[in-house]
Amino acid sequence: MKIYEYQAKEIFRNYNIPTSKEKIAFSLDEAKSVAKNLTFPIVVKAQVLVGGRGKAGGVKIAKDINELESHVKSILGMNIKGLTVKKVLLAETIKIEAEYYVGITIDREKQSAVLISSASGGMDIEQVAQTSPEKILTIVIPSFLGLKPFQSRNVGYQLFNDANLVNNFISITTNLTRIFFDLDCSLVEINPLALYSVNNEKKLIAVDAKIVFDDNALFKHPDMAALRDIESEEPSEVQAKKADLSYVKLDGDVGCVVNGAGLAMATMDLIKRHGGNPANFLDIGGSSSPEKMRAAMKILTADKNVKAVLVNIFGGITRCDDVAQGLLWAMKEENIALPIVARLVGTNQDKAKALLTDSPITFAETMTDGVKKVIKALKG
Amino acid sequence: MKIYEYQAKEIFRNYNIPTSKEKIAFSLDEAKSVAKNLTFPIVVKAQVLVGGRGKAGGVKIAKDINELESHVKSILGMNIKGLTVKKVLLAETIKIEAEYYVGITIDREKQSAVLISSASGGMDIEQVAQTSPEKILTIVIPSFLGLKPFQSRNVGYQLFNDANLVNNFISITTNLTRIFFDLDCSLVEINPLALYSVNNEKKLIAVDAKIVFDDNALFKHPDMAALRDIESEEPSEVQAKKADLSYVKLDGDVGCVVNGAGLAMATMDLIKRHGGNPANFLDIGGSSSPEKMRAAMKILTADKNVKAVLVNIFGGITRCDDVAQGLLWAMKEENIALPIVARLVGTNQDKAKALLTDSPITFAETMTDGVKKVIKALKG
Amino acid sequence: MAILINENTKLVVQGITGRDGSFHTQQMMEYGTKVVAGVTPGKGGSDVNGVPVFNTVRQAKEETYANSSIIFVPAQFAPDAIYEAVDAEIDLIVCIAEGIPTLEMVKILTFLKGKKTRLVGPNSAGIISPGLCKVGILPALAFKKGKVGVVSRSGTLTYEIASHITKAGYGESTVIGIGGDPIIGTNFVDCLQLFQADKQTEAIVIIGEIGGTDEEKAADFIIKNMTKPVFGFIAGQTAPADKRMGHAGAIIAGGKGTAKEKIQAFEKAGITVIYEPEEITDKLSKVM
Amino acid sequence: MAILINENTKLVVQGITGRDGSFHTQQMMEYGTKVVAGVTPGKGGSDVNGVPVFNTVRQAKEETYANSSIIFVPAQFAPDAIYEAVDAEIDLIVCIAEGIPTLEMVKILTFLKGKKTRLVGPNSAGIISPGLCKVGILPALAFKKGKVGVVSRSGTLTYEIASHITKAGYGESTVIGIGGDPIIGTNFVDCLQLFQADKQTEAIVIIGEIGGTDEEKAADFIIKNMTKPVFGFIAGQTAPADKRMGHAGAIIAGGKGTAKEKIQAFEKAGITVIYEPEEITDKLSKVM
Repeated sequence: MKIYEYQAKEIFRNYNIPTSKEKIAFSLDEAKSVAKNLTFPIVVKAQVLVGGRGKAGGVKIAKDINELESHVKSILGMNIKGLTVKKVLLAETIKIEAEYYVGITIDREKQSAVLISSASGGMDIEQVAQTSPEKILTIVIPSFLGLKPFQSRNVGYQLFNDANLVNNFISITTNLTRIFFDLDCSLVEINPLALYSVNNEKKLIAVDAKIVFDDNALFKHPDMAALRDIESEEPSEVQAKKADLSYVKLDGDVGCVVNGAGLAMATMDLIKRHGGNPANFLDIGGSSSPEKMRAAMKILTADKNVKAVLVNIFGGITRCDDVAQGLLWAMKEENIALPIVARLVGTNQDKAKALLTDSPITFAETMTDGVKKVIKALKG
Repeated sequence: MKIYEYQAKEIFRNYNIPTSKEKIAFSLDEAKSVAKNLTFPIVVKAQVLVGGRGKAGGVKIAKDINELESHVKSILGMNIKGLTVKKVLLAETIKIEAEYYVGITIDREKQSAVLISSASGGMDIEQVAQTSPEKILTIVIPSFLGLKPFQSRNVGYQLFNDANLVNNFISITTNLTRIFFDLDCSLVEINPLALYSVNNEKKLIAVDAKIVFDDNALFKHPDMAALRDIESEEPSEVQAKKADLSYVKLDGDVGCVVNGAGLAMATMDLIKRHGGNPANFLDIGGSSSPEKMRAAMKILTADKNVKAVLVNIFGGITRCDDVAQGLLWAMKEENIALPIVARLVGTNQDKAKALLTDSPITFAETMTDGVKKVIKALKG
Repeated sequence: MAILINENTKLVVQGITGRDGSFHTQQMMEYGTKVVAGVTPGKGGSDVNGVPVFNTVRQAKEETYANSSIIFVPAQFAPDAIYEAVDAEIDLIVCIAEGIPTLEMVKILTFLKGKKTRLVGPNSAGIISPGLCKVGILPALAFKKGKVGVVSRSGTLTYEIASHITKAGYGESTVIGIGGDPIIGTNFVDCLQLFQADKQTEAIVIIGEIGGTDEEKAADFIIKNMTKPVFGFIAGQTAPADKRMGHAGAIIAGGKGTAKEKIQAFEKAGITVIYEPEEITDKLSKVM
Repeated sequence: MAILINENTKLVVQGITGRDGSFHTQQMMEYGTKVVAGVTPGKGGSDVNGVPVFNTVRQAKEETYANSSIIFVPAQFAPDAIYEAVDAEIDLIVCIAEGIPTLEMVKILTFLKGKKTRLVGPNSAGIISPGLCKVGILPALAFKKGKVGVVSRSGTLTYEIASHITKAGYGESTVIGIGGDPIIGTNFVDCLQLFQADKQTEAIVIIGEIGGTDEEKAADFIIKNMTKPVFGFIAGQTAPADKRMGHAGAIIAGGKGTAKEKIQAFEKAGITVIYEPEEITDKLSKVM
């Protein structure tokens, strides 16, 4: 689960990671009132849960209250990658002398949390990693000890010449690690971590902030779970989550209902391979309850792009006749008239076939058969 | 560093370990007023930093306010193993059905913290360990993971038949472990951990509480360090600590000033071996500063039992002439007239010998020689 | 010979009295698995389908000599269940439980280093050595004793592909679901190593998916160490970036872990890539 | 041959710019120890007595090929210094620092398991292989190259006993202060093992004290594995219970770790027990 920059910054401040002086505003009026306690120039930053707001014009610097007003007006309500901007962060600007990157994430290959640092901050770190991997410094964080000061020091002296800055860096990375472990994160990131001067002393400050939590661990952190912004999520995905379905909306026209994540992806791939376009990923899990089937069909068909549906079930514990019955019930209750192809194989597949004989549902024998039939139904 | 039962109990309660309803009182008046909010019978417990208060008559049950008054009167001011009782803990009694022992300490051999449990609670656990080691259950606590619930469960089902009691036990031991690691303890102990019934439900409760902190880690826990009761400590040892000396008072009459803990113990042993009685352990450490020497001599000679002093120095980094000079200065400043034997060997030993030639100090060549001379001086 | 589990497997079911635990205990026993004990704290002394239930794994092992364990307890309690089985020196732990926090798994794997216990999973469908033993939730009907080793990050997709192998008559030596989480105890390479050494196994099928680099590491390993023919399938070619596709581990994060990269790695390693499950039959027929 | 340190020891001094660090660097260099580098964060680029100072151990090792380290930083920073040296794959760490919290040491030893680095100390006086190398604060004057191995939990008491061995002409192969703390990296048994295998060492002196059971374990080991003659001394026969005698580790806690028990264990193991430091000369003369 992602949270907004301003929320992440608040967590940073609680962990003694320095940030700019800043305030969140939900409206123009609020922005104007908030600006009174800040010193110009002020940067106005769109708060959205996707990257690329800068390029979209979601970050602008105001040198006075008039500019601020016009920036806030233009940013609030802006659409960035499908998300509407509903709040802006107003932050005092600093004179940035250099930009660094520092983040902590899980390295699957190393089976560990890692601290990633780079002198190439302010840029897309993934791109840096691909084009100039030598600019990326990676440190494995021992899971039982946490990040040790010497580890930050090893990195710090590669980034900075100044012992005070290294100590700054040690403190920031240590606190970042505490956030990562305390709150079960999958990512905490400062990009850019900016170098600036106050009274001739060089200091580091978090100019941006990103925190992503491990969904599986949110039950341990109810206060973090409460930060979830349901409004920013795809409504159909929210609905699916409620029904205990794993659903991801895509752009195609062939809806799919599958049991199992791997099989669901394979089904999408096969649709594409045979010239179709999958409308979604949907894993109904191990259960074959009619309620789940109904919720799945309802979510699928609410997507107006969907023109046909493929049901692909490998029944092991799941019984195919249960699925068939659930499907028929869902179609009736939800008044579904779309062409549906069902491929139900495994436990009680013959019973399922019999159940569907007199229905408008087309029965398919294999995955490939099902995919071909659903594409034919669509184009037919 | 040890703390009092009532202080340990407060920490227990902060960590959700159940204790009796109880209150501390520093005077008879306070005790009477505190008792108003408690239900009789009330147990009056002397608060002292040594064991064996029960045998000394420091724990008494009062069934009414009159008994309470007389118990408090008899216990306050009582002397237990040299310590004066200055406070009493008043606790509501429970009907104990069984007594257990549970404690966490460092096992030096296993190089780890261990959870020690026994169904033989309420007794001296060290004695149980010697006479019936099979009654002691020891679990190594993995230092990076802390005590895992399954570990407590493995022990719990050996102590209790009742799943609720096991869950009680898991919660108590888990919290005890948190105290141990959070506060850098060298011992946390509940003895007895009592089994009693409330509304027909069996429960566990900490009837006594003991916490000892690791002196070396107290700098991390200033709030715990603040619990130190200097008044209860041997004044000469407090004074020594201030002067950065390591000093332990004993009952003998030969004072010793030594550099190094091992050599100091060996010096004591040698005095005993040759028929004397060491008055103290004293390690002045690696430094040979005249101030330290003076503090050491002052502390030693303040002990009226001390009739002669042996100074035993193996000078490596420490220079013998420095020590000799410090010694002469200390004698003069503190007006010391006791017989002193100095054995100064190592760096600049000849200069030291020269310095002491015209002084009343007897010079010795070896440890054994020094010990023999100081005993001779004493017996006159 | 099969790998990991066989007729000598003596299984303890952790969480045997739960809905899934009791159901699959019955399924596994019907398949012939020697389920010797169950563990549910507080239920010690009772039994499930005639299987004695103990309060602790240690007790269960002492009484029944169990050497393998399957974990059905909820994610919240699963880490403790794993530690308990490791502490009791169980040889093989198969963790079905899904939803264990990633950092818990990182700790568990660190703890496991140097220990003799092997962990499969979490979020695994389990293991089956057809005809010999089943430790997991895989449906018996998809499998038959034979000569193809199958290792997969997925559940139903595995059944799908295995069922074609079964239908074609080749059958499987052992089928392993290594689990759909980002951090897992046993990976592709571990299984490939075992299959390479296993006499019963004549060909191997790897079923991968987007996310991580386990498939790439498998490809590297195959180049250097494998002589048996290997077939590969990768799910998620049409999956968008930064979206978790059901499994916690099936996510293209930071542009890494795409199906394209994995298929390329497979091809470079000489693995026969299949693009539709039913293709496996044809491809296998070329080498068997 | 000596053990642990010799003419091939290349030493990095962690905390070289501190009072003790810089003083003993000079002392060690005067003795002939190859002090190749120092580390003090923030002082990188400077030098102490001509020894280059680095910001990190890793850097120091890369530039100077240091293989051993001595730690003089205050207790509060010593654990990090130890971890840093382990991470840089230094072979031998001698920790002079005193006052490290016990639970920190427990963690460090757990972390060290399976690593190739050996830790001596903390609260150690160091090691000397007379004539070859000195890594510690031991005064050179007490030692001379020879054939007796000495291992001790103490500092000055070791110098005292060694000086008798030196004076008698036997000299020492290596003298090791293992440290006065309750949890230490290298114990008596580790050193006995090395001495038994060392050709230069013909007899061994163990200097123990109250607290713990390290002496008892040494006695057990000697019964089973040692052929060279062993002499033992135990300090603290007159120490009261439950009082820390200077060293954090020198305490009779819970009635355990008394001098009496240790002397008995020594006698049972056939160790010649000495009761006065100067006795060592006579006793050694019986076997050498």
